Amino acid sequence: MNALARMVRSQAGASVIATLLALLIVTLVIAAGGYDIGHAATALWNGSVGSPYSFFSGTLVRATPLIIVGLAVAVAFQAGVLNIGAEGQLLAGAAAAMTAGLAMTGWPGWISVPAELIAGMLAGAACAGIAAVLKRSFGVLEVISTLMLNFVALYGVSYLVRGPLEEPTHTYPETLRLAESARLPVIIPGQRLHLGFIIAVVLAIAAWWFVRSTATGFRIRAVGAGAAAAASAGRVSVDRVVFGTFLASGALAGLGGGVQVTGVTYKLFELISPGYGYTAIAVALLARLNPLAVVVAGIFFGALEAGGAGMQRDAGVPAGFVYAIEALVILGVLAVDRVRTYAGAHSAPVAGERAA
Amino acid sequence: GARDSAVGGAKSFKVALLTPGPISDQSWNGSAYAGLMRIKDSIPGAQVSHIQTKTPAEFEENFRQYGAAGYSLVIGHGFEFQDAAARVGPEFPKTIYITTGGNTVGANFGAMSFAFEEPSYIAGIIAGAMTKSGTVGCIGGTELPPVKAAFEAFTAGAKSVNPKVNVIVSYIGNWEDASAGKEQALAQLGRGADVIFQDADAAGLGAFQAVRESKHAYIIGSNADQNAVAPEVTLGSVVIDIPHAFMVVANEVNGGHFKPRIVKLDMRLDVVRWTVNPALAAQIPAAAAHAVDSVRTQMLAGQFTIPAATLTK
Amino acid sequence: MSGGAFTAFLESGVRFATPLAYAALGELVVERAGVINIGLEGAIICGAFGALIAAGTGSVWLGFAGAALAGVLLAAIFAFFVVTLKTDQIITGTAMSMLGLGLTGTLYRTMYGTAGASLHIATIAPAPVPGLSAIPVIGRAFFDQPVVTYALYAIVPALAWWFYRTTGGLALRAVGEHPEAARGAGISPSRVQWAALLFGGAMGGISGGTLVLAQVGTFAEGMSAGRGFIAIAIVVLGRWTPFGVAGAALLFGAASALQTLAQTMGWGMPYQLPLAFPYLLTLVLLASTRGRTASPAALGQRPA
Amino acid sequence: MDFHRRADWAVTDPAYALTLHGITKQFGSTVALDGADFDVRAGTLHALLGENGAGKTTLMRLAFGMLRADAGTIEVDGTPRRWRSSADAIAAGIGMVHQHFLLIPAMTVAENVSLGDRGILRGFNPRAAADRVRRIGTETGLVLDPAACVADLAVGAQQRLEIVKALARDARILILDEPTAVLSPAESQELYAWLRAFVARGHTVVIITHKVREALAIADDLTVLRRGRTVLTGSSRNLDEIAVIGAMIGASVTADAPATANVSAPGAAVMSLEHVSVIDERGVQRLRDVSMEVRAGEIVGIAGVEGSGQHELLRVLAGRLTADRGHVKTPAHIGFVPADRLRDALVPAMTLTENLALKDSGSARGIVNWDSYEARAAATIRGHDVRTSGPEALAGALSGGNQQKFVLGRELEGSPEALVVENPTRGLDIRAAAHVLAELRSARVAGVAVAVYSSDLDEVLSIADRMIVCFDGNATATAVDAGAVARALVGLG
Ligand SMILES: Nc1ncnc2c1ncn2[C@@H]1O[C@H](COP(=O)(O)OP(=O)(O)OP(=O)(O)O)[C@@H](O)[C@H]1O
Ligand SMILES: Nc1ncnc2c1ncn2[C@@H]1O[C@H](COP(=O)(O)OP(=O)(O)OP(=O)(O)O)[C@@H](O)[C@H]1O
Ligand SMILES: [Mg+2]
Ligand SMILES: [Mg+2]
Repeated sequence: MNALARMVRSQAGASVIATLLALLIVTLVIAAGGYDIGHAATALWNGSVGSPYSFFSGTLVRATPLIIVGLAVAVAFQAGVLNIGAEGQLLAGAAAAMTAGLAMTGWPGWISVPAELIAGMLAGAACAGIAAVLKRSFGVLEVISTLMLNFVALYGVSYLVRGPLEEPTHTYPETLRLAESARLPVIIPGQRLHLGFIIAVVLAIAAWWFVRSTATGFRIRAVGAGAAAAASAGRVSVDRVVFGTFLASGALAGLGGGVQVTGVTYKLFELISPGYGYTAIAVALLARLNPLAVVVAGIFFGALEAGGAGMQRDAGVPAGFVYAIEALVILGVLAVDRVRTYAGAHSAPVAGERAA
Repeated sequence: GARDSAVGGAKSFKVALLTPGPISDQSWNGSAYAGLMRIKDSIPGAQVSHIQTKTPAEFEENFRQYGAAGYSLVIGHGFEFQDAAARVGPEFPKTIYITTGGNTVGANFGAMSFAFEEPSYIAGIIAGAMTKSGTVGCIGGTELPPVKAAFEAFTAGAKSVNPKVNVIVSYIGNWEDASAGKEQALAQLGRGADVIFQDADAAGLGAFQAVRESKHAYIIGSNADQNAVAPEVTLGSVVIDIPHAFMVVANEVNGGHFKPRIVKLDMRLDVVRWTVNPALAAQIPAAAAHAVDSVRTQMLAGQFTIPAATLTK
Repeated sequence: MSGGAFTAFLESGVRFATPLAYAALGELVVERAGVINIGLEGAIICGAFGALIAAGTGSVWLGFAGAALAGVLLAAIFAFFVVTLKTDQIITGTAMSMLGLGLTGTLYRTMYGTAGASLHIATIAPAPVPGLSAIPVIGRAFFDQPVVTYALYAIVPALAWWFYRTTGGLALRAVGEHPEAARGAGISPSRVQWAALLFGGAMGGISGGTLVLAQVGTFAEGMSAGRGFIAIAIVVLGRWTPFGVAGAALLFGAASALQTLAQTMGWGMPYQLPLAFPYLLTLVLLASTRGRTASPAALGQRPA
Repeated sequence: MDFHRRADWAVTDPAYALTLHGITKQFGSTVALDGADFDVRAGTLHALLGENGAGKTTLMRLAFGMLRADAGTIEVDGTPRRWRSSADAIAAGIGMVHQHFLLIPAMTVAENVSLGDRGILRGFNPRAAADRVRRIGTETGLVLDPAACVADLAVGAQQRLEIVKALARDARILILDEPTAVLSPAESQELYAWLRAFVARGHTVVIITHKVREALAIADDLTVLRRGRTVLTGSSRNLDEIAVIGAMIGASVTADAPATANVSAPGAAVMSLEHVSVIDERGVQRLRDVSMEVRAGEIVGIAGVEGSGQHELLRVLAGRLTADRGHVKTPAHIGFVPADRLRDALVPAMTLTENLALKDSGSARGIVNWDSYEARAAATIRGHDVRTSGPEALAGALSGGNQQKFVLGRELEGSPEALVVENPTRGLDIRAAAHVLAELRSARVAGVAVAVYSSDLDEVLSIADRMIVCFDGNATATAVDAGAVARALVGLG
């Protein structure tokens, strides 16, 4: 009993239990749906990590935007900024990166690719900036303003690909394709994995180091964990830190959009994001806002989705079933996490727990 | 649930289908799934697999997975799959990639092109003849090229029998929101439209409901034979016999004589057709029925060109 | 725009607004108890599916009961996690949306195959109110609607009365403002939040039921089409009051109707503009009224 | 409810209104109560005393049904009771005024009073509720504006409202948890008078306090808790201050540390205000043309009734608040100890090392040298007798007194030129309070310019070299003398 309690309390133990519990639930659900468990499990495995292609081109390609946007959410939440507008910021970033890429056709890649990514970051930051200004100058809760902005961005992209950015024949509601030189290079020949994944991992390490070791990073954490104390004891300008973090978070989410168009789709269209911005919230929270853990959680979600596709392909499990399973896995992880907290483990409070 | 999976199998004929939406839409996606089932049932040893994909980023991944798994034929159901076919095709030369719609052709990939305009033109003739108000409507899910083309042909058909006819075109903005589909239809009915041609998959079901409730208008189905959805008000359906189309391609691929091309599937091949609703057939004026027969004869002879309609975007 | 077209536009706006108002009024009660239910979308689609199943009996009213029940079931899962286990509200809500969409899609396919349910569900027809429906311009829009719409005319004032003129309403608002203070007064915040969430689930379910039983006559996978998220925006725009929410739902409904109208009238404006407009308006309104003051103080907090 | 009361009376043992026996309560690994006993005679005012963390609040929250005991029995009027929630306790006639007010700022006085009325559909009539508030006001002298929003009430009025809430539920047994901590001396006297009158009407009062002298003066009976156990209980007539304090801290009381002689004459002015005015965000003028200075090597005591401007004065001195008008001189290196340490001084979820670094967080650049901060935190822990497992302990895991010692140590670290301290001993037990005051004295000796505010006047007077009294935004210098300060506090300087 004691050993179990201790195991529950340790981070690694909780992850193991969460995974086991999630697997158990998934197994039961699959069996309840009348599917062959062994078959479905094999398909899940094969679709996510079972082959180099599944892992590099399925799981990791899906994980890339989740990691980058997950970092955006994690950094914001660390400062107590409840940015749930990563989806909109990602869309803005994708649109801007695409615009820049099309405008720079013929430029060498070492200029155009960074320019595209920077354009994406600026657009993401601008989108977040609206919410940041509303928060600072008008006291509008960011949970609400960023949610509204997601819809505005969605309709904005819809308009762009049917209007100003539509390909010249006006046949398809999408942009032209980026020139070869304007794309992020593929890093493993024969795979889809692109430089964006390396960018994501490097960013995660950088964010981890930044938050932990730099004065600015400490200010972000302090403002998130105790704004009044930071203001009073440290004379930190809370508004400035919040504003800056909000913009940085938006820039990261925008970068996620830029990486997706320059590394995967090479085009802009309406369905550019199947909700990466929302899944990224789950990624960040499950990672307990730790940037390094965001990489793991991002890959976990990437694997879950890639494996879900595998179950559709190889085991005939319908798409809806796959969403339901993803939802159950999230709930399983949440439940175990709470049980762990009840067991008395010390854990930094998650920013999301405070006032929304 | 149905399990229609395929694993292993040395020399089996394996066919995969990717749909952009749920196969319960009683329209575009549903009939593709029916096509996949037709292949499974009529080609001995055929194994099939289906996946619903959300975003184009997933198209390529799944094309590759199927290629790597040794599938003989992979069908991407929509023009939006053509980029992925062109990118993945060269890597899996033994697999044939086909998209329904689009115009991309390569060594082992091609497209089915449905002459959906042909029966749409005929539907236009019927609508032009049936309208009492002089206004007919078109409702699409989103503004996609095949949808636009069908509406233009429909307009041309309507104008051919009723030059003054007014055609209203509107789009719902998605393919699922049946309630919004109904509102779109009600708005058109409110503007005087009394025949509506819908091409909006699941969202189009709302348009059927609106017309059914209005009691003074008619509706025309699309993609699948939708005459049974609301038999009392449905004049007919502009049908793509997708199962038939899939069989045409699947037989070629299975027989090893598939030539990558744009596979034109028209009325002559009986892949697209106008299917009148027998319950209402008697209400169609004889002149219109005549016009339809004559146009159909010309189309079957390959002698008919649809005049360009003046459809504003 | 002619008078007739304007009336038609209003009618359409009220029809669009009806399911939105149900979902948003439910969410209003939930948020007043300090919980934000991002998973409302899941309750709506479950409600639509529940309506389909229950209306198979041939009774529209059983259909609505089934819709409410389905919404309640999903809300109970959410409440168990968020109130009892105290998990994060946003991430749990996200999971509930996925669960609702996924489960209904799967069940629908399992039960009806790929042929779908067709349009065999009886719907409730508009029932014009004698006299009132003859009022020029607005009469038909507000008084020639199905009974579910009329029910809102009672629910909104009833909710307003309940919020401000009953001890139950007082308790609800207290929990949303300061759960610990409510506890000190002998109120159980978790019980209040459970009750609020179940009510919100029922209203979300009825919202989905309205789509099936009062509008379309059938189910389609994903037919909730984002209404759960819109409802959350409506609560904000309505500044957390029943009448405000009703007005905001009407505004969002009108925006959708305007989008429809603009196309049929051939106005040629981008259809995204009227759809994005209410969100922009919400932002402007929040800014101009300094949004913070109106929202329940403990909204989104993990209860103690 | 009435039925309940009558039923209770039927089996009443008139001797005891509230009896708690063998109460045990554990929070995780902390044993808050360890078999505590508590007997309150009906119709008496009973004081409950104890050091910080002794378990007083926990015991009373148990009696009020907000917590459930692990073991032990509760009797009300001689009848054994079991509470499912505080609603049961309320129904049995118990009312509680909490250490931290449980009021809803966004609601009106009348709404707060009606909160917890049973029923889901039972009507709430604002006019009737207002009448009830007014009626209680006339009956008891606790007058409040029923329509006022609680957010706009002063602390004294909030305190009254908490009592009115309890009385509106027909409380016969009123529990007050450190009610005078936030009141001015005059308000405290008023409250005590009211409580005596309440008891005189046959009701019962339990009051938790740290102020031994006051407890002895007003209470009939007195109970002392120590580490979750009852160590002393009896009539206050038979007890004296030394006995009570001895029971509280478990040792004989050492006399106050002798006041260190003012060895050095005050030096130059380190902090100064000239014609300073402050207007808050609601547009209320908080400071009016205030001029004052604090010199090196002196302690300036500041007094003021809640809301008189002392809060703003301290923050302007500490450089935490910008004056709207006037000239402020304050050194770069200044320590500030705010009253609400868990909100304004510490981040509970961070380690002590991080909380030490917090002090530089606004100005730090580049990479943080955590090793050096850890060493400094360890030194602070040693130098100020902070009882904790080490620099990596979370600040939130420290007891209140140790948190305060750590904050003071942090602010005194690196020899600041000035120190601004607000209510430095609020909620501390006697020993910890004496330690903190001694630290302030030695800072003065070291040449630090010290400004101290405390709501406990005796405390300020005991260490101040000079006094400044705030009244209605004005600051007046007075003699270091209780009478002079008392007059100034009410504007009769
Ligand atoms: N909710 C809780 N969770 C964990 N520990 C608690 C909780 N409430 C109280 N404690 C612990 O129980 C002990 C007794 O606390 P309590 O608040 O009853 O003390 P107190 O006598 O009222 O002290 P003070 O004079 O500081 O108000 C302390 O060690 C405290 O840390
Ligand atoms: N949340 C917590 N987590 C871990 N330990 C805690 C927590 N709260 C209190 N403790 C520990 O419990 C013990 C008792 O704490 P408590 O707050 O009761 O002290 P206290 O008696 O009030 O002391 P002080 O007089 O200094 O306020 C301390 O050792 C403290 O470190
Ligand atoms: Mg303490
Ligand atoms: Mg206490």
